[in-house]
Formats: sequence, structure tokens, C-alpha cells
Amino acid sequence: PMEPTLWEKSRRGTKGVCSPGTDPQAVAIKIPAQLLRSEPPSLPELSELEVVRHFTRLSHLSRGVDTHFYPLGSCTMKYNPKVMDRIPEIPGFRDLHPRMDSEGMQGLLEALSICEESLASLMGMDAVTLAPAAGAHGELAGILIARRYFESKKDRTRTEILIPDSAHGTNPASAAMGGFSVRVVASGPDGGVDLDSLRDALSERTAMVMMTVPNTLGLFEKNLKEMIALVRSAGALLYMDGANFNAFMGVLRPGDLGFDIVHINTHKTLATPHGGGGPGSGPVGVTRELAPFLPSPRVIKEEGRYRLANPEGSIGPLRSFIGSTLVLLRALGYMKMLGKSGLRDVSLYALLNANYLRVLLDGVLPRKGEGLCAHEFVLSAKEFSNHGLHASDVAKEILDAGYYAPTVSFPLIVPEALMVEPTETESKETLDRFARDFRTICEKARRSPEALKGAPRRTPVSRPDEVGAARDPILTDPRSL
Amino acid sequence: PMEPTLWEKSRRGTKGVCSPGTDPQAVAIKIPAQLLRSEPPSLPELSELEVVRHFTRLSHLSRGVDTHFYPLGSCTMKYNPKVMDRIPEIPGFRDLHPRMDSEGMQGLLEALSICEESLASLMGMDAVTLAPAAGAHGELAGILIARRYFESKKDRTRTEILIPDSAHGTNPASAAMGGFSVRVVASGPDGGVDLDSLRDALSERTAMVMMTVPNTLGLFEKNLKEMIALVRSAGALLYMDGANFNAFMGVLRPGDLGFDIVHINTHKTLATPHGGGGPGSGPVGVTRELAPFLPSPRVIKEEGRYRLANPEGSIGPLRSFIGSTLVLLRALGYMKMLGKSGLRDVSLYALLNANYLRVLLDGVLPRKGEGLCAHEFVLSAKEFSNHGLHASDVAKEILDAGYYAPTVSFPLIVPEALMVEPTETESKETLDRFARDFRTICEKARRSPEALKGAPRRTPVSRPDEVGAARDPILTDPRSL
Amino acid sequence: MASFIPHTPEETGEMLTRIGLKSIEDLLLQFPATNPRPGAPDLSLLGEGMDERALLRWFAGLAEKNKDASRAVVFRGAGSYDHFIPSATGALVSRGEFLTSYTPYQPEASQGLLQAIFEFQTAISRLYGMDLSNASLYDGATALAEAVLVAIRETGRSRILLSEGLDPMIREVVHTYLEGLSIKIDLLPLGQGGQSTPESLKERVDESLACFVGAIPTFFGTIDDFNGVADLLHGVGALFLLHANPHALALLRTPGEWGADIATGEGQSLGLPLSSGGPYLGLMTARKKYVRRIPGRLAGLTKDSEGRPCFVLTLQAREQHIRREKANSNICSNETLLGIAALVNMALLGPGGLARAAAGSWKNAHELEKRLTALPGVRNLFPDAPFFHEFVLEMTPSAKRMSQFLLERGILGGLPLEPILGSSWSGRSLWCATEVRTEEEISQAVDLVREFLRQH
Amino acid sequence: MASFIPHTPEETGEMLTRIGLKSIEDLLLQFPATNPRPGAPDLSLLGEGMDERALLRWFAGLAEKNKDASRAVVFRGAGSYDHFIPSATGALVSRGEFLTSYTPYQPEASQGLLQAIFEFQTAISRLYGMDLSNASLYDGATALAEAVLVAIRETGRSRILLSEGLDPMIREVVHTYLEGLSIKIDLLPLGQGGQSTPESLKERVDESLACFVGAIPTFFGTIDDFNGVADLLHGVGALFLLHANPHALALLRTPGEWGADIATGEGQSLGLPLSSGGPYLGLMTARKKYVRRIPGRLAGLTKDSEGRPCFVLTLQAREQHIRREKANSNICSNETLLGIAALVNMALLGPGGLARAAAGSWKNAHELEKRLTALPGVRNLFPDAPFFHEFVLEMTPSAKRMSQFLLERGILGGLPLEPILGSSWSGRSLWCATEVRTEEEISQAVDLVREFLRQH
Repeated sequence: PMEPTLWEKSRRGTKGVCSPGTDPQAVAIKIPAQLLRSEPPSLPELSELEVVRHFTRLSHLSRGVDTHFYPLGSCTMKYNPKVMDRIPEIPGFRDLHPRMDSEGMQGLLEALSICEESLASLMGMDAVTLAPAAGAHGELAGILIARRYFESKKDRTRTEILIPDSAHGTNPASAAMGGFSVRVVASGPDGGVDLDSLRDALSERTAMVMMTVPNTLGLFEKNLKEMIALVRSAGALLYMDGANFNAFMGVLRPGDLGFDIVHINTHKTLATPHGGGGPGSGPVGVTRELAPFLPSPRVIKEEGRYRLANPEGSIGPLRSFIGSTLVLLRALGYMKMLGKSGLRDVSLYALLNANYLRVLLDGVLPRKGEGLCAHEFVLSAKEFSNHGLHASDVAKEILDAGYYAPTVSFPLIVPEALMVEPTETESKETLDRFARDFRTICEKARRSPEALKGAPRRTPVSRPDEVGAARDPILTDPRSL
Repeated sequence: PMEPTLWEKSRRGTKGVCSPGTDPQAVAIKIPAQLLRSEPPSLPELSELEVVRHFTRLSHLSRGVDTHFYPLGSCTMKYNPKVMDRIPEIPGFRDLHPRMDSEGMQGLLEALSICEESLASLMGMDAVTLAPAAGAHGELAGILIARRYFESKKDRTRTEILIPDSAHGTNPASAAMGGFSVRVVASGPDGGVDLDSLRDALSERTAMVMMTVPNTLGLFEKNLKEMIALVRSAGALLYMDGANFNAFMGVLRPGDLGFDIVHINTHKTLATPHGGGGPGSGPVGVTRELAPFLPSPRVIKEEGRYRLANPEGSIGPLRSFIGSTLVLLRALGYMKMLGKSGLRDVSLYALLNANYLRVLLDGVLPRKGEGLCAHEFVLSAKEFSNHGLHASDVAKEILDAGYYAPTVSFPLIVPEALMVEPTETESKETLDRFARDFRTICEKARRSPEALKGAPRRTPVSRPDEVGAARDPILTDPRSL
Repeated sequence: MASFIPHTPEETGEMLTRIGLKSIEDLLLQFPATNPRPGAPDLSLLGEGMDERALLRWFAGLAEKNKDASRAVVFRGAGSYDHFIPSATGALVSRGEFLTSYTPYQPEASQGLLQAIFEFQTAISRLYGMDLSNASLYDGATALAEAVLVAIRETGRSRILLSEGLDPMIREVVHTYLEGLSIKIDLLPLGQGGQSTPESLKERVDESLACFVGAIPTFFGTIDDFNGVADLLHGVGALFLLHANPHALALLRTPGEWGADIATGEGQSLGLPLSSGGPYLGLMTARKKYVRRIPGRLAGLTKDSEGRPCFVLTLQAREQHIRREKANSNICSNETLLGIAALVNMALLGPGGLARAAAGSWKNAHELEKRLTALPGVRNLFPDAPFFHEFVLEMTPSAKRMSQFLLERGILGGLPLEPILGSSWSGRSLWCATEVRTEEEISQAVDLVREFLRQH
Repeated sequence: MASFIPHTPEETGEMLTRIGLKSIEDLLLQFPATNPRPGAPDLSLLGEGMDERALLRWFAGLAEKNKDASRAVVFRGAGSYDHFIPSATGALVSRGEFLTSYTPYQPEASQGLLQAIFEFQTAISRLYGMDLSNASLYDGATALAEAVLVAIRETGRSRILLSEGLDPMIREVVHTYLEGLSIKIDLLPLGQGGQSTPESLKERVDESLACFVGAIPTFFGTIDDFNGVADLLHGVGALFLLHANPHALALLRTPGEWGADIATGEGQSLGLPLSSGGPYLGLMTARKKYVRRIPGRLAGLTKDSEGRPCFVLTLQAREQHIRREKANSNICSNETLLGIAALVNMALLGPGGLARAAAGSWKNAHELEKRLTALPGVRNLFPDAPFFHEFVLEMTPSAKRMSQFLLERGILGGLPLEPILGSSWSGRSLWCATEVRTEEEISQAVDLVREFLRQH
């Protein structure tokens, strides 16, 4: 039941939706011919009904949180209340021109200002930028801020950023984009950063240490306090990757832990569904010392009026306009709706669900780490290697059981990792059922490993030939040529 | 993959959406206890996510025009443009109180007034009521208007309504509700009303003749002119059931044909999708002579202002408030958007598609009627009776081929009827494919009739036990008790 | 011009060739000849069409002239209520699979829809305390009219008794429906206290009666007491019908508990928008013994050929497409989609949320009543009757003038009752406050009424 | 308070027992100790929460203070354009299956999403006349910055040349992105005529150059001529980059036809709302040979194990989660959902509809320009350059004052250029008219500018 592509369905001359406009024939002749395209783009021609059926059917071929339990570790695939979907539909925000004179956008600027304040209070930071379009973009912002900070202190020796080997791949990539060299800090046997490795790695070249809290094993570093003290005494900045903020918002504030720069992913934590890849947003909070370097433009309040300004010290603009405002307004809405204690509850129950599921899966597969976990935990399917199975084979069987799959092969420090994050919005019943099914699947992996290699069987297609896809990539529909 | 019911999923104490309001404990005590319910209603308790998943999954278990070709004869399952879905969302209409003072609903009344005028011009009638909530409701209105009309003429002998045997079942049911006795007029061999039968049936007792144009075989009566003359000369009124208006709007006007009362189904013809059963609306147009009897309230324009009034002669209100305004605004939007020639095109292409499909199916199964058809046509699967198959068995096999099924067993005058209405919004390609599959299915019915009895096989469930369902009906979830 | 026709000119040509026609206009050869009707409005009225954007702007222009709830805070009910509607509802009900499906004649292809209808029937039945519900009727008024027809058919009698507590508009609809059937319609007056009395009911009940219909709460907001009514009616072989606001039933004694045979209601208060009056949602519930009498669609639970539970439309033999003039009713289209919306709302709120909302309405209305009747010269017409979320206010100045005064200042105040009930009601208006009204809004309304009274 | 947590108290208790904890607060035992940070804003700022209705009303109150397109007719572009958006788009893109899915790491469970991305890549590639496109980047500005990084990496050179025709805001973003990388950024000035000249380009091109970036159309609305540019750049081993408005490409010569190696653009003009500036949609297209260089997700066509065609994310070895600091970019989240919206729009309009819209923009802008420059004292700064749907107007009075004057009267007029380009631009503003502007709106704008000139 695969759906033909738009180009397969296209029939030349079909009229689609009637757009305002005019016949191009009458207009085009007035532009010099060498400035015009030689033929119309090969875009599909379909009726509105055909387009509606096409995308409705495509939607049926995709799983989301709205249809399935989605325990994709590190992605916080929780339920985002539908009321938040209505905020970006309010004409006063949706149809507002970003180059509007400031007199005409007072409501927007006020909302963004409240959003900044609310995020600052949740992070425990002094100032927040709303500019970054995603978590990784926030990392880049933080890294460029660090660069500016050391430049402002005329400290030109700090060219290195330290990153634990368990970190998200974006951390090193962002550091590289910011012109820093990356030095990897090894994990200890418990999955936490090894204190000695950190001590060894720190030097007068260290500009910043980037840490994920809780780390990608779903663990709070046992020696966090010592680590922070070490970094401080080395004169470096401390960056927190807040992708896992759903584990502790309203409970613990990164600022109170001693971090200088913190980003969070509002699309994970604050009510923007992931949309198949985005949009998201990645606000960054900083200490007072670093505030002057935040990206431009900044929202300024003066005498009860708001305006945008580009402060002198700023690293400059990170993207077009103020920020992904329609995403940020959702985050603001979520904070407003849940309030202080509601947000705290979110994290408490995210912890509860993760620990409950962890306990249910005790003894099914070995877990990396010990004791309580935070909002997620990592199992290793390494024992199945004997049978020629990988974590990804387990994941495919999980798809067949009626779930989305956990994250596989990450973090890299755990062989055949299966990273499970249930989030606070799933019920006990769902967790019980998932645990039962997961147990059955692992028994099956031991008993009849071959069966897993054929999974999934109940999905619209079976396993794609990924090697073939990468060998000679077909990235556009050949029928469009 | 059936979905458990809401009550199966319910867990006592689960909090759903937070409503404005207050704790009933504090309030209830102030109402005398004998006026209070003794225990809370057994309604399901679920989280917002659980509700969202439930209904998203239910939607996956249902076919609509947005997902499948839906050639359900007499139902005009065409595509309704999505822009019309936005009209009922406009706060100025959606959130308007129907008991608003007339000063506060001038825009609504103006819109309804334009809607009346537009419908009147499309029907060729002098006046239109927007009150009826559906086609059958429009029939009842028309019948009560006829009653009032003859009462106003002190003609008390006319107690009978004549209805062809091919008519929709609503016609006789409405006549009975209006207190008339029903006399059935037989069809001739060609499926049209038999002129002699009509002549015989007409008498001084005949209040009205109700005709469906084109009739339920998708045919324009050959002798329509003579029939109308006969009815007129008998002093009876002529009613047109406009459920099939999609066949001729903008081309032919019922008023010009000589009808006195006409209803149309806006949910079939004018851009309201059927919503699994409704809502719809069934405006009724009448001649000048009958206008005084239209249901109250009426929209009146005076000195540039609009108001509602309840005229003396009116049959009274048919339902609460003015009408199904949010449905009527869609109809108005559709008429405005398509304009005169767009609406005419709709009918031309509805005719084209029906006739093309009819020709493609020539010789596959015998058709009732000859020559051109209107917007639909009726085939008979009677030959399969030899194999113990019914039209409904063919329909089930059609479901398996990836379509919704044609109407089966209607009209009653055709044994094992399959009534096919493709509508104008389907493409030639879809019709070609459907014809191919239909032919294959009929071949299969001849070759291996048993196979059809097991159909459908690709749907979420197979054939329900309808007899068992009716024997001891279970109409509410036993888990709710 | 838009017409949503997918044909390319080439395809149209091929299709015509296949049919054997030269031009698409040839398809009109089958049409009967007509004589243009003199005087009827011209087709050119329909105009030349417009694009989506122009269309939406045109409607926005009209909508600007309406005082919707965002421009006039609603303190008016009388059959339409401004309630909280969860956002998730729209997102779910607007899904194309529900929106663009027909009445589920092919159960295998419509299990989701059928299940939703079945769940709707269940929720409404439990809310009303009754055995069963149908899949909906047009609105509350027509549902009640249909219920009266059931009683007439069931008893074979031709007199009915309606409580004065029923919305006069609804009573009129019953009159319209019974127009052709020679039925006598009597009225049971409300007593001075705003509730009906057992004595006056007894006077009007005898063996000629098909049914009595009461209201929960009454049009005037009061809560009537139906103690003993069921026995009285059943004693003479008449049916007991109740018309109840489902929002109120989250707290109030249900038709089932009062012993009603059939109960109807307007489903709008289950979280449908005010909608300028329509489409609304007719509810009908009944005791099991009337199952084959009640009109409209019924979804039932059964098993498929492999024994799996599944859903199907059932008891279709009652319906017009089979029984024709002998059918229980002419109903065909109903309000399924709105029923699903009400179901989604109920599922989202749960019994606790519904009770919370109803208690909020009760509380706000009582707060409003307390503060308005504290104004000099203002009284509650039925001060001693318990009321739910509406009440009649009485004062000397014209209620219509007050309504205008308030509307110009952003308040949709109490409904003036004079246009409905006659000149003796000139200073009386029917006020309502639901759970969504805030303290500020209530204060604002009270302040404006005070201001109005000072000026008049 | 709302928190969307489905647990009943009993379930919470059972779960804690199973974990071996007494209270849910015990889960915090794993947390590190902290010292409250002095001076940071307090958590109490977050308030106590509110229900849906109160929340939406609060936002509505803020929105009231904004002059959105319904309250100020948009004659401003400069990177954000008021275009027609078909209604079907919202209905489709808001479907939960798309909205609530993650990046499709499990292709078997995400074929619909992957196919939509593949189709998006196809449509964008064909519109730009290029071989391939990725699945989107944050916005046009960051897409261009990423493209420059590709050129730097590909050539190993550290000088780039940007056309003055690029939006200054976008040039600044490139500066920010290159902050840490010791890259020299040169500017190719536009000539007096508003187009770049071959001579000035030649002067700046040599073998130290990584890439030159041109704009279609320029920030000032003019259409530059890139004849011979590709050969010139390729001759010295530099890359040719073009940043193009996809709305304009329905008519204008494409980056592919000009011989560009990589082309980027802002997808907002494909029918995303103005959105107060975000989220927007970064487009990146390239010649096939750069396929392993470009950043971001790529969906590819392949076959499943039974030989059926299917889709999969491919070439992930370029990406950060595998290559880490050696990755092409740090991009992880992108704007997939907006890409699907743009795809749906393109599919609904088709090539004809897109061309019709673009021609409408051209026509309206030229009509506006003709009528504004007919006013005394008003001229087009680049009267001889062809332009698309924007142009720079020059007059004596302050453009900022004019903007205020117009805004107070319901028009968002031309963008004052002084704040962006310095004091010599005081009387200059950048005007735009798209296909959705009506004749009446254009007349109204012209009349108001006339009125302003009379008063100043």
C-alpha cells in the first residue's frame, strides 16, 4: 500500500488551487529574456483532492506520538498539549511582518520579553537569548559567546573545548564550527566523566567544557561538584547542553549548579512537537558577565515600551530576524499554563516513569550505570551479538510490536545501545505493556534470532537497502526529470 | 488492530483536560439533595494523550473521500474544498450567540440574506428558507407549507401525496409526518414514472406530487413536461426533491421546470462534507404564492438593516434558531467562490464522469435505463443470484479493492441494485482504475462466487453479524455499567 | 474559475469520445425543456467567482459586523451556552477520515466512525441515566418533537401536556411538528414560585394523555421537582418525557432517576461553539423497551465472521429507507460529527471535569444573581426556587433598553423576555453565567447594570 | 494544575513501591547539591498556572497589540513576504502523524514522512534548476552561511566574496558564522544602476577565493545578470553560490541555469505565514558532485528487502551524530514540517499557479512603482534596472516618518533603509507588492503617500 509520488500522479494541464495573480505570459515579456527561466519548473500538477488524498495517505504511513508510544531516548517524545497548536494560529502573531516598526509589534516584544524572563528563572540564568533555531544552533551561539568573552579579556590562548565522549554529536560539531579544537574526555566505567581524565585534559588552552546534564546515559554525574570546581579553577567556562532538561526543570537550575552557558531544546521540553525533524528552538541562558555578547537583536524595554536593539558587544545575528517566535510562544504558553509546580511535576513524573520502566526491565538486558536513573536509561543488547543480532534488530521487532523504537547505537560508549525515554505523559499501563513486549522480544532474540533479522513484518515496507541508497544516492524523483 | 473503547481504557482518577470551574463539593450542598444526581456519570477518565491516540486510531479505521474514491450513489460524495472548513472557524460567526440582539448580528443576517438570494437564483425560485437542518427536514417543511397553503384556500379535501415508487424513503416518511396519506405511483419499464399510473392516481384528494429530479435511476423523466401539466391541471402542488441537484445546478432551474417547492441538500451539493452522517442543511425554495408560509424566523431587510421576524402565515419554527448557519455559510462560500460558470461546470463534469464510467462498465452488468444518464446510474447484480450472491457481496469485494462501495439495494425497483455516483471531482484515471477493478470483480463473481462471500478480507474487521446485532441490541458499552 | 475538477482538456476530450459525444454540452441533451420562470432572480446574481483569499476576506468583512463572544461577554443563555471547549477536540474531529465519510453503511470500512458513535451513545446514556441513546438528531427542539411523536405512536393517544418550563421556542417547534396530526397540546403552568406543582399536574393527567414533558432546568433556570410524576403518568398509561440540559446533568438528578421513559436534550452545551445557532446537536435517550420505537441511527456492538467484536448500524428496519411511510421518522442526515465532538469533549474532561464545569456555572450564576439583586429596584422573579445557571431578573426599566445599553459597552446581558412572553414581561430578562465567566467580567456586568439603572 | 500526566495517585504509589521508593521526591536523591545562584530570577516568576481558556485569552490580549497583516496592509518585504496560502495546507500539515513524529530514523515506521521529504527535495531541486536539495536548514540566512562553509571546506581557501545585493542581515549572519574561522569576507558592490558589473567582479576574483555569492533578486529588488560568472569563478577554482527567492524562480532564470554550484534560499515565500520572523525554512540545493559535502538530512530512494521501492535517510556518515567534530555541520533539528507545508503548497498550486502568483507579484510591484514614482519628488533609486517585486523609493522626507504615518493609517509601507544602511539612506525605503495586493490597496497606499508628502 505504498503511495505513488506526486510526480507519478501528475497529469499535465491539471488545475490545482486557484492562486491570486496574473497570467505570466502578459508579464514575462517585459523582463529581459536572459533573466527568465527557459522552461517552467517540473512540479507536479494535481487537483486539490488528489493532493489531499496523497498527504492523508502519507500520514497513514507514519508514526507519531499521537499514534504510538515513542520511547526514543534523548528525544523526549512526550505529548504536547493541543492548545499550544492554537497559539501560532493567532493572526496577531502568525501574520505579523518581522520588519514591522516596533510600534506595531509591542505585543510580540512583550511576549518574547516575558518568555526570556521565564526561561531565565527556570534555568537560573541572568539573561537569555531566544535567537537559536535549535539546540545545536544554541550550542554554536554559546561557543561564539565564549570566544567573544575570552577575546574581550584579551585571552587568546584558549582554543580548546573539552567534551565527554558520551556527549551528543552536535557538541563537537558545534565546537568545530566555532573554530575551536575539540578534546574528548573519556568516561569512567560507571559512564560518568572520569575525574582524572578531566583534570588531565584541562589546561590554559581550555576555553570551555561542555557537559550534558544528566548525561546521555541518563545519569547525573556523581562528581559534578568537583568537576565544576576543577573547571572553574582552570579559568574555563562551563557549558550545559540542556537537551535533557525534561529531567529536572523546576527542580534544579543549571545556574545554581554553576554553569555559565546553558541551552535548552524547547521542542523537547516545552511543547513543540518535533514535526518530523523540526522546527524547534534552542534558547541560551548566560551569566551576567556573558550577557553583553548575546546574539543580536535583543528585546529592550524602556519606559514601558519595547524595541529591538543590536548591542555593541554582541556576536551578531545568528539567523534572520528575532527568533523562531511561533515556537517560542508555544514554550511560553506551556510555562504559563503549567506554572511553577506543574513544570516541576513534569520532571518528577518523567523521572518516575523512567525509573519504573527501568525496574520493569531489570534483568532483561544489562543497563549501563547503577541506581536511580534520570529521565532515560541505556541498555546494551551486546549479548545478542553472539547470534549475529544488533540493537537495531531488536528495534525493528519493537516496531512490529506496535511502538516506535528506542534510540539505537547511541551513546557510542555503550555497545549495541538501546536508549529508552518514556517521558512523563505515558501511562503506567503503556509502560507495563511495553515492558512485557520488550521482555518477549528479548526472549525471542535468544531463542530464534533469525526471526528478528526479518523484522519488521507489519510495517508498510520491510528493511530498506541502506547501503544501496548511499552508494548511488537517488535524492530526487527521477520522474521529475 | 481494533481499538479498545474509551471505557476499556478508562482508569479511575485519571485527570483529563483542566476545565474552568470549581470544586462541586463546595457547591452541590446548596442544592436540595433530591434534585442532585446520586452518583457521577460513568464517563471515561483518560489523559489528553490517551484521548488523542484513541480518536486518531479510530480515524485510521474509517474511510472518507479524503482517503478513498467513494462512489456511493445518491450521496454525492465529492470533494469539498478545504477553504470552506475555515469559514465556520471565523470567530464572528462561530462564537456568535443566536439570541444576540439584531444590532449585534448584522453581518450574519446579511450573509444569510445573500445566501437566500443566491440559492433562489440557483433554484429559480422566488423565496428560500434556510431553516431545515437536512434534506428530509426540508421535505417536512415543504409538506407543512403545502398543508398551510390548502388550508389558506379552505381546501380540506387534499389529504394525499403522490410519490413514485423509485423515490427516496424520506419522501413517504415526511409525508406521513406531515399528516398526509401516501399514494405510490408505479414506475414504467424504463424506470421513469408511468404517465398512466400518475393520471390514475391524481384526484381532488391530491395535495402534492413529490418527484426526484433526476430520479433515483439517474434519469431525467422523459415525460416530465406532460407530468407537470397533469399535476397542475389536477390542482396539486409539485415538489422537487433536490438531493440530486449536483446533476444540473447552474444549468437547469427547478423553478423554470414548474416546481412549486424545491429542497436541496447543501451537504451533498454545496461544500459541506457529510461528517459520518451530518450536519447538513436542506434549504427550501418556493414560489411567490407559497412564500408567506415559510418557517419562522425570516430575515427581513429594512432601510439597510436586517432583523428577524415571525410572519403571521408561517408554519412556525422547524427547529431552534435561524438555521444551521455554519453549514449555510459554507454553501454561500462555495457559490461565491465558484460563481455562475463554476457551478455550471460542476454539473457538466458530474454528468461527464457518470457517463464515462457508465460507458466503461457497459456490458459488465446490465444497467437500468437507456441512453445518457445524469450524475449517477444503477446497475443490477441480479445475475449473480444464481450463484447465491447479492449486490452487497460485490460491494464488499469493492471495499477490498481499495474503494468505498456503491450504494446497494437502492432504488428498490431494481433487483440487486448497485448505484454508482462518481461526482465531478474524481479524475479520469480513478474512473479508469475503478472500472478495471469492477470488471475484474464481476468476472470473479462469475468464476468463483464463493470468494466474494468471504469478502472483505483487507479491512480491519470482516462482515459483522447484523442479525445478531439486531436480535439483542447492545447499544452502549457494557463496561460503562 | 475554481471548480475542483481534475480533468485536463485532453482527458475531457478522450472521455467525450469514449461516450460518443462531440461537446460536453451534448450531455445536456437529456435535459427536459424549460420555460424561464418570470420574475425569479437571475443566475447572474451568483457572480463570476473569486479565489480563496478574496473569499475569506469577504467573510471576514461580514464577521466584523457581528458581536461575537470576544466582543460582547456572554451573560445570555436561553438555549445556547458559552462553555469551555478543549483545544484537542477541533484537532481530532477535523480529521478528514471523520469529516468526509458518509453514514457508515459499510461497517467494515467505517469501524472507527461506528465505534465513535457507539461511544457517543454510551456517554449520553450514562449522563442521562438512561438505557440507550441514538446517534443524534438535528437539535434539542426537534429531538423533543420526535420524542413526542414516539409517545403518540406508542400510546395511540392524541393529547400531550407540555410544561411551561420548556423553552417557548421548543414548544413552538413541537407545535409545528404536530401541525398535521390533530393533536391537542396542553400546557402545565409553572407556579408562582417558578416550579410546577403536583396538584396542577394531577388536574391535567388522565387516560387521554400520551405524555407529559418536563424540563431540567426550566427555561427560567429553576430546577423543577418531578417527585411522583413517573408513577402518576404510568398509572394512566402515559409516557414521562424530560428535556434536560446535559451540562447540568453532571450534577442534577437525571431523567433516569426521575423515572422518565424518554429524555431529550440540546447537546450544544457539551462544548459546541455558539455557532450563531446551528448546527446544534439533538440528543435522544430512552428506556430499553422503546428501542424499536425511537427514530434515528443506532450503532450496535456485535461480532464479525471471525468472532472479533465490531460495530454496525443496527435496527435499520425502523428507518425510512426501509419502512418508508411507516418509519419511526423521516430522519436520515443527523449530526454525527457534532456528536463526536461532544464525545471527545466528554472524554477529555471526564466526569470530574464536567462536574467542575457545571459547579462553576452554578457558582458564577449565583454570584451574579446575588450581586445584581443587591442593586436597588432589582429582584429575582423566583427568589425561592433553586436555580442552576439562569435566573429571571425583574426591574422597572425596559429590559430591551438595558440590553442595548450593555451591548454597546461590550456585554451581552440578560435576554429581554417581553418579545417572547408578552408585554407583562417588559422589565424582565433571563440572565446566565457559565463556568467560563471571570470575576472581573461579572463585576463589569454588575457595574454596568448599576450605571444603567442610575441613568434610567 | 495541568501537566498532562496520566497517573492516578494509586498508580503513582504502585510505581514507587516497585522502584522501592517511599515518595516521589525520593527520585531527587540522585540530584547534585546546588547553591542557589544569587541574583538570578526567582522560580515564582513562573506563576501558578492557568487553564486553556485563560491562556488563549492572555495571548489574544498580547496579539491585539500587534499590527498584523489584517490590520496593516503589507507593502514590505525585505526577506518576508505576504503570499497566498491555500487552506488545504494547514489541514494536511497539522495532521498528528506528521506533527508529532521525530526525524525518521526508523524508515519502516516513517515511510510517509520520508516520502514527503523526498518529494520536497525534488520540488526544490526542480525549482532551483539544481541536481539535489537537502531536507531543509533553519532559514535562508543560515542556509547561505552553511553553503559558504561548504565552499571553504571544498576549496580549502579562506576568502569569500559576497554581493552587496545580498540582504545585509544575511551578510551579517555569514559574518557571525565565520567568526571563529579566520575568513576574509569581501564585498562586491552593486553599481550605480543597481546591478553588479563584470569588471568589478573580475577585479575581486582570483585563486585565493573560495566562493562568490550573488542574489536573485537583490535585496533592493533588482535582477542581477550573472552571465559569465560561473566560468570566471570555475576558472580560478572558486565556487559560484546563489541565494535566490524561490517565489521569483517560478519565472526568473534559475541558479542551475546560471551555472551555480550551490544555491540557497528562504522558503518562507513558498507560502509560509509571516510568522513574526520564524520559524522560517532554509533551502539548500547543489550540483550532484557536492552531495557528500552538503549538511543536513537527505532522504533517498531505495528498495526494501522484498524489492519494493521505499525511502530512507541516507549519507548519514556526513552528519554530526556519526562524524562529530568532522561533520559537515552541527545541524540536527531542521524545519521538516515547514518543508512539507511548502511542498503541499507547491503541489496545490502547481507550476502554473506558482508562475501566476509570481507574475502577480511582478505586476503589482510594477504598478505600485509606476504610481508612486509619478508623485512629485519621488523617484526609483535604480530606475534602469529590471526589478521583480521590490524597489527602492527615494524622496526628501524621512522614510521613517513616512512609515509611521502610513502605519497609523493601516498600511505597512516601504522599509526605511537608513537604520540598516546608514544616514545617506534617510529618504529611501524598500517597497514590495506581492500577488495578494489588490488594486484598492495599492490605490490606498499611493493616496496616503501623496497625503504624507503634502504634509511634509
